[in-house]
Amino acid sequence: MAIPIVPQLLRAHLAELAENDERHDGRARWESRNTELEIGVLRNAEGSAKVRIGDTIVYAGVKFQIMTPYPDRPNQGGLMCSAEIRPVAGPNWEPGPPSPESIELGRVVDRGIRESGCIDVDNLCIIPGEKAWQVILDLFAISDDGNLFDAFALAGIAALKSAMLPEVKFEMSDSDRPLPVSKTPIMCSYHKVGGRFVYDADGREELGGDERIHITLGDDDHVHSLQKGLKGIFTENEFSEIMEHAQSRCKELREMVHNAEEAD
Amino acid sequence: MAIPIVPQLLRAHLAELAENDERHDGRARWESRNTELEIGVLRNAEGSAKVRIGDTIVYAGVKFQIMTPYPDRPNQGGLMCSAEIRPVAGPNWEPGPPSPESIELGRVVDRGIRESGCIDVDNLCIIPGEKAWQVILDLFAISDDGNLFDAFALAGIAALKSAMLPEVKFEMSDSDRPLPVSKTPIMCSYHKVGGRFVYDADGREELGGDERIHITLGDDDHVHSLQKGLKGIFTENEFSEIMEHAQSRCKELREMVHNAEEAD
Amino acid sequence: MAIPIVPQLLRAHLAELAENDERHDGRARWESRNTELEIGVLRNAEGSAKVRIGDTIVYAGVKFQIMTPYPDRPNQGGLMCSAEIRPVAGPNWEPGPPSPESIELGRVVDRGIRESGCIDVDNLCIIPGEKAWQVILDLFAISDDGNLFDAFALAGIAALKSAMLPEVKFEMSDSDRPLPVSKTPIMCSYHKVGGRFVYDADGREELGGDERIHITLGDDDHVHSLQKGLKGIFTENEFSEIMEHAQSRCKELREMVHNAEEAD
Amino acid sequence: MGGYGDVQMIDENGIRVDGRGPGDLRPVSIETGVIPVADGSARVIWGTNHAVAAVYGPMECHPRKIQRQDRAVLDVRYNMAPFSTTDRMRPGFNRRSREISKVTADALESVVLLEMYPRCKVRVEIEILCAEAGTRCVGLTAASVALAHAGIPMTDMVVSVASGKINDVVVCDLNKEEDNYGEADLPMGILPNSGELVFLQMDGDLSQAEFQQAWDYNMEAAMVVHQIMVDALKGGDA
Amino acid sequence: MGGYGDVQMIDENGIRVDGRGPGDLRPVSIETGVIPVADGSARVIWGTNHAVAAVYGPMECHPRKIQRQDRAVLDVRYNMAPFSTTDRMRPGFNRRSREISKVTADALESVVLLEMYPRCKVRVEIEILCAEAGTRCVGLTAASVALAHAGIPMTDMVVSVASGKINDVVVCDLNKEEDNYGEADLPMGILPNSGELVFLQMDGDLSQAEFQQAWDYNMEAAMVVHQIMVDALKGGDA
Amino acid sequence: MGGYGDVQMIDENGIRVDGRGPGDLRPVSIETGVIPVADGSARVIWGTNHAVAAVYGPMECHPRKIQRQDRAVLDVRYNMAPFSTTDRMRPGFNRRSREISKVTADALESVVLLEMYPRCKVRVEIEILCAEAGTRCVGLTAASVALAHAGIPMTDMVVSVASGKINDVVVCDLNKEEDNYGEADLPMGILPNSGELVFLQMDGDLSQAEFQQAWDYNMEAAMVVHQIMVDALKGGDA
Repeated sequence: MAIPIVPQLLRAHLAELAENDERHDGRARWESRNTELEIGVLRNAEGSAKVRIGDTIVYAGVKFQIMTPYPDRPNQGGLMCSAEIRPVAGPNWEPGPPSPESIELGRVVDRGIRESGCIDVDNLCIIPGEKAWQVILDLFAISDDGNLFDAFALAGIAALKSAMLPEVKFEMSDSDRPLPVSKTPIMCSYHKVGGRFVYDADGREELGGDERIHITLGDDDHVHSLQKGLKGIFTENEFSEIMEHAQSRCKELREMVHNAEEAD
Repeated sequence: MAIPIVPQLLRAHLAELAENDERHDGRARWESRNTELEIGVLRNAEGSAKVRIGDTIVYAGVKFQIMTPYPDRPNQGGLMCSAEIRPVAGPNWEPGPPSPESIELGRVVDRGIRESGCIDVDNLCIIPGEKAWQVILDLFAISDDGNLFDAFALAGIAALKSAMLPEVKFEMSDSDRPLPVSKTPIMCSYHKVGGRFVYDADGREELGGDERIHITLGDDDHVHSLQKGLKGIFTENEFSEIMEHAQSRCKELREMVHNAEEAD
Repeated sequence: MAIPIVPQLLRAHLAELAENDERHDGRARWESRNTELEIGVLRNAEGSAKVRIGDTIVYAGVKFQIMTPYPDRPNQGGLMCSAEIRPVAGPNWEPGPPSPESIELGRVVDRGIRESGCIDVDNLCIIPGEKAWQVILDLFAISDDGNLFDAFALAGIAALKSAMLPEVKFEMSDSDRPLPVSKTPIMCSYHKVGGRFVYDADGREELGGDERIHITLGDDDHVHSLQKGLKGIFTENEFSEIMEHAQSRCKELREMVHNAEEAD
Repeated sequence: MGGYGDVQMIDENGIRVDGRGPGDLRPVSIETGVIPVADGSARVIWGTNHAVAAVYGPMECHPRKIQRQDRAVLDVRYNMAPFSTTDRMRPGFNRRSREISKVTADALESVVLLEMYPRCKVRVEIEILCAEAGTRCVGLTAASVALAHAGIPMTDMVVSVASGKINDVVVCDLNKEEDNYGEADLPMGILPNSGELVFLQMDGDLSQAEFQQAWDYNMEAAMVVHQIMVDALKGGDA
Repeated sequence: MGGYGDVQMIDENGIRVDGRGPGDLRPVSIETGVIPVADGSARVIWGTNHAVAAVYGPMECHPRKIQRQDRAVLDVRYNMAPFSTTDRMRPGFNRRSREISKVTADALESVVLLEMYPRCKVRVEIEILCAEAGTRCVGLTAASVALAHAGIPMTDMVVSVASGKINDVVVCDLNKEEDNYGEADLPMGILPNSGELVFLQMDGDLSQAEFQQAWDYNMEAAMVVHQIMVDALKGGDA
Repeated sequence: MGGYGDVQMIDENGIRVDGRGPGDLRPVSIETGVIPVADGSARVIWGTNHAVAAVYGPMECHPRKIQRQDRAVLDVRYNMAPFSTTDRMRPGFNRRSREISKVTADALESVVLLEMYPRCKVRVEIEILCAEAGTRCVGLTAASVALAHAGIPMTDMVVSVASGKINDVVVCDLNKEEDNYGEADLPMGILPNSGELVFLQMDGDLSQAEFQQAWDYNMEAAMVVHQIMVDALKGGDA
């Protein structure tokens, strides 16, 4: 079936499908695309992961730097999370300074991880007031067919959980030790397509859809981060339905991270 | 009376009025618009002022930072003056890096204050060679109907004169003390409109006028700063006439600053 | 003879001349334009040179700064080489951040000098781990009629060889001493014009030509740097022919540098 | 959220440091017409926050390439003045202000009838002159009033409030200390007539039950602020 | 080149630290179709270098002002991912990557039949995910395969290899340590069918005889890599 | 102005450190045609200041959006070369050079007959190669000669000079030390035929009487420099 790529026609087409509760690739409303996670894939990173969701492919890499703690928090290290979507990732990504879209992507993923408290920054102190670890998580997309948010979030937490503090390289010890990561925050994203929310929108659904909602849940269904993006109005009922799905899907993805860790 | 806003027609209209020594809003050639000054208006600034001249409204805020003195001037603090005209201030101000106009604005106002010597930078030293106060004066326009120069200069000196060195916040003393400001430099600006200079041009007169001259005078009629802006030729006689008016008007505005101080 | 300046016509014109092994200004294929070198021409630089090749005129200036050596190389100073072609230099040079062309120019000239090892960075150490000299070579074109590469390289090495370490200014000694420069690397550049390579292309030949090859040779015919620029294909034979010419021409130009030094 | 569990910000009787109960708003006052050269403008004083918003347009849309054939473009900027914060804020767009500008634009685009002005632009400028927690909510609320003041047609106004959690207690409308040391922050943009949402963010840690309580506080507070907005628009210019 | 003469990188039998002889290449493997949304793509693993390249187009050329009436524009970018290097690389274009982008574009323009697509643009994106010496060669080789995979017509493919000098011995295909501490580096871009060149750089110190030896190593290695490229394109997508 | 009152720069006989009297100019020499590829050019050596100026045009004006239907656009840039100052100046436009470019353009636009070249652009490029106080005056003077050398019609040339105050004495044409440690600086741009002004700045502290003296010095010096400009233009190219 030919799928129109002119946004106006695409919208109409997706709306038509939605009336029969269908999606253009045959998925059910809450069904995700095939999702794969690999860890330890980047040799020069201290922790890394590759995630593929359908035709969306992203990498996450963890690097460490030594920082001076802020004067008011002498016992704390830092976490920095940065997302880049370079023009390699698709015909519409442009070179140049980060677009508003990619800035939002980085900040939303960053928040989900940061706010869960999974990285205990007090644990990153080396010498109080003088030296601490700064954890840098770089998210890097090479193929964008939609839902970079969830792909980045999944690759990000998996990369962090596989990361080794490079104590040998920095001449602090005879062996590296794992970065302590106490929780596994997981993001689920929903797009309004043809008037109703669906899970894991692909590139076409993003192009012909409306607002999106990103939910990051922690190990115990606690909410750590929310973000509504794009123009659009939603009701309390719509939100409750999404939240319910997120609670069950996050558990499955958390399982996938744990399995990858054990296989490592 | 309808006033044309196409610059070409506006120029012609203003020139016609000028022939009868009239201005488009009924003012006399050396007459200013209604001018109001308030101090202490911004809670998070260490000194602040709001100036309204007609429909032009600006704020000035003073903040302090601790700086390391320059090696060749171990006893000196610093003064930094920065002007921003953000797009909030009118239909023609654009976002983006500072325009040549706003850079000139900041530099001209800065010079008038700096060159008067009203801030004794030797007075800002805390520990010679190690710590000194840096005074930061931020000028911020929210409504531009012309003559931002005089509005900024007036708000700036008033904000400085109301500023308190935040010695409590920086744990240097039990109480804050006033920033010493020894003089009250005042700027008066003149625009050539319809072939002759007028005082306090409004937005329309700026749009349909030619060159402008900015004069900053100190307490004793001393000249501290001059600037001619825009394309245009003027004679020595024209300049003398302006200088004479500036001497009397600066006294009035200096009085306004002193009154606001006392009322504070 | 009128010379067309539309690139398409110019290419055809130059190709026609090439068939008879001629060039538009009457030079032979391997012949250079009149080349002049002056040193000590910029009063505020610690070393300087002016080079004129035909209507191409450039300056080189050497300045020194004190730097902290990199932790892994506590005994080394630094060399920085920066090329600027500002809009003063010709009708087609635009203001703004450095163009890819001028970045390439700076890097190619920098490499020839750096890779020859003529500046012994270990010699620039003042206090190991604490202070060292940073040599800054600034290349500056004021008139571009082609072959800025060779003009910059020649001015650059001559300026370095005339430079005095400003030990008096930095209060380290009672007299300045010459910067030690142990070799005299020289660049020769070749452009493919009308299907064959020529030496020292002028502005018109650059405009109507194809790829260019830059060769930097040291005192003993050692190769220190190569760069092929622009679109174009060349054979091993073509390259050998160029290399042979470069070996003889570099000797002549090296002589010119030595003569200028002695005259200084 | 800072998450310093050891700063006591609410007592055993549920009284907060500034005297409010858990569900209470800070004082809010609104004026219109505060920027004479703008087509519409508003000032919102909310606690000690001070925001102004200006609306320019509908006007010709340039650069042309951003023009839309079927509707107006809404160009929204949120900015903090350099003197608005305790430590001076360096002028210039940063990532935070870019993102807030974007979510504010997304919220407003959901209600402004942009189709009424094809090929035009409407500029919305939000300036925070004094910042004391919740500035994105204060700015969005101010922008909403300024749009109404400019006579730009909207399906509804947007009211924005943030509730959160301090010392394990869910409270309405965090002040600065509560924002710095609290455990969660839930800003929402609410359409007062339908109770629908156009803006939603959240940071921190809330159980599902706490989340529901914060949501409900926001809904109640929005109705209070909405009345103040309506009164300001009825009351005429400053 | 670092030029630290005192790091021993090759023994008296001509065996290098990673076990190779002077004229040996590192292991090279190539896959196509690794970026599903691109019109052509390739991954090259070369030693422990890891590069991907994507080709988009021919497509409409915008901005218009860079459009060419008689041919397509080739828009080439080389970039290193922040996690590709031992010390993290700050994102954003720097002078080095600008220059490599330019010489890569110059090399590819020499073989791509751009006249077949007037007024169009072809984008070539090279991303280094793991960098271990010779990334400009690896990237140019990957781009060449990705262009072929996208079906863009070329007179020949470009194969790129760098030989150099370590401890006064000329060797083929420098690895990271050899690149850091070696005395010269000669990267070339070779057309395997004619032996002609489209790319040439060199840094360091080589006598005329050493220069010739390094040149010859590159020529031989290019033939080996070319066969791997051809096999990858014949083998179908990953 | 630095305003270090304790540096003695003029003795009791009114003799300055470089031997000049209060009203004396530094030596000034001017050459034309020093930039062969430009349409007009000039070099001004003024004391130890060294400035060159090039004029390109009238030429087609692009980008189009800055084109003017009724006159030419005058595009003026003032820049200091990195080696022009005692401490190296980082390349790139800074606020100071932007402002000087603007006031220089304003001065020149007042005399160039731009209406004669509708839709065109005239570029004026000023480069300071050696800077020793008063570079804005030297640059404006050089630009004026270069415009005349390019045959661009003007109502008059602009001559620019700065007088000032050192150790409470008003003096003409400040040198570097006097500029660093002096108490006031009054640069002016004068039309020598009418005595009118097109450029005026001032910094420091001058009583009304001192101000008049500095003004008068500038007027006198302008006539001297004007003659040197005229001679250079008559004398033919370097």
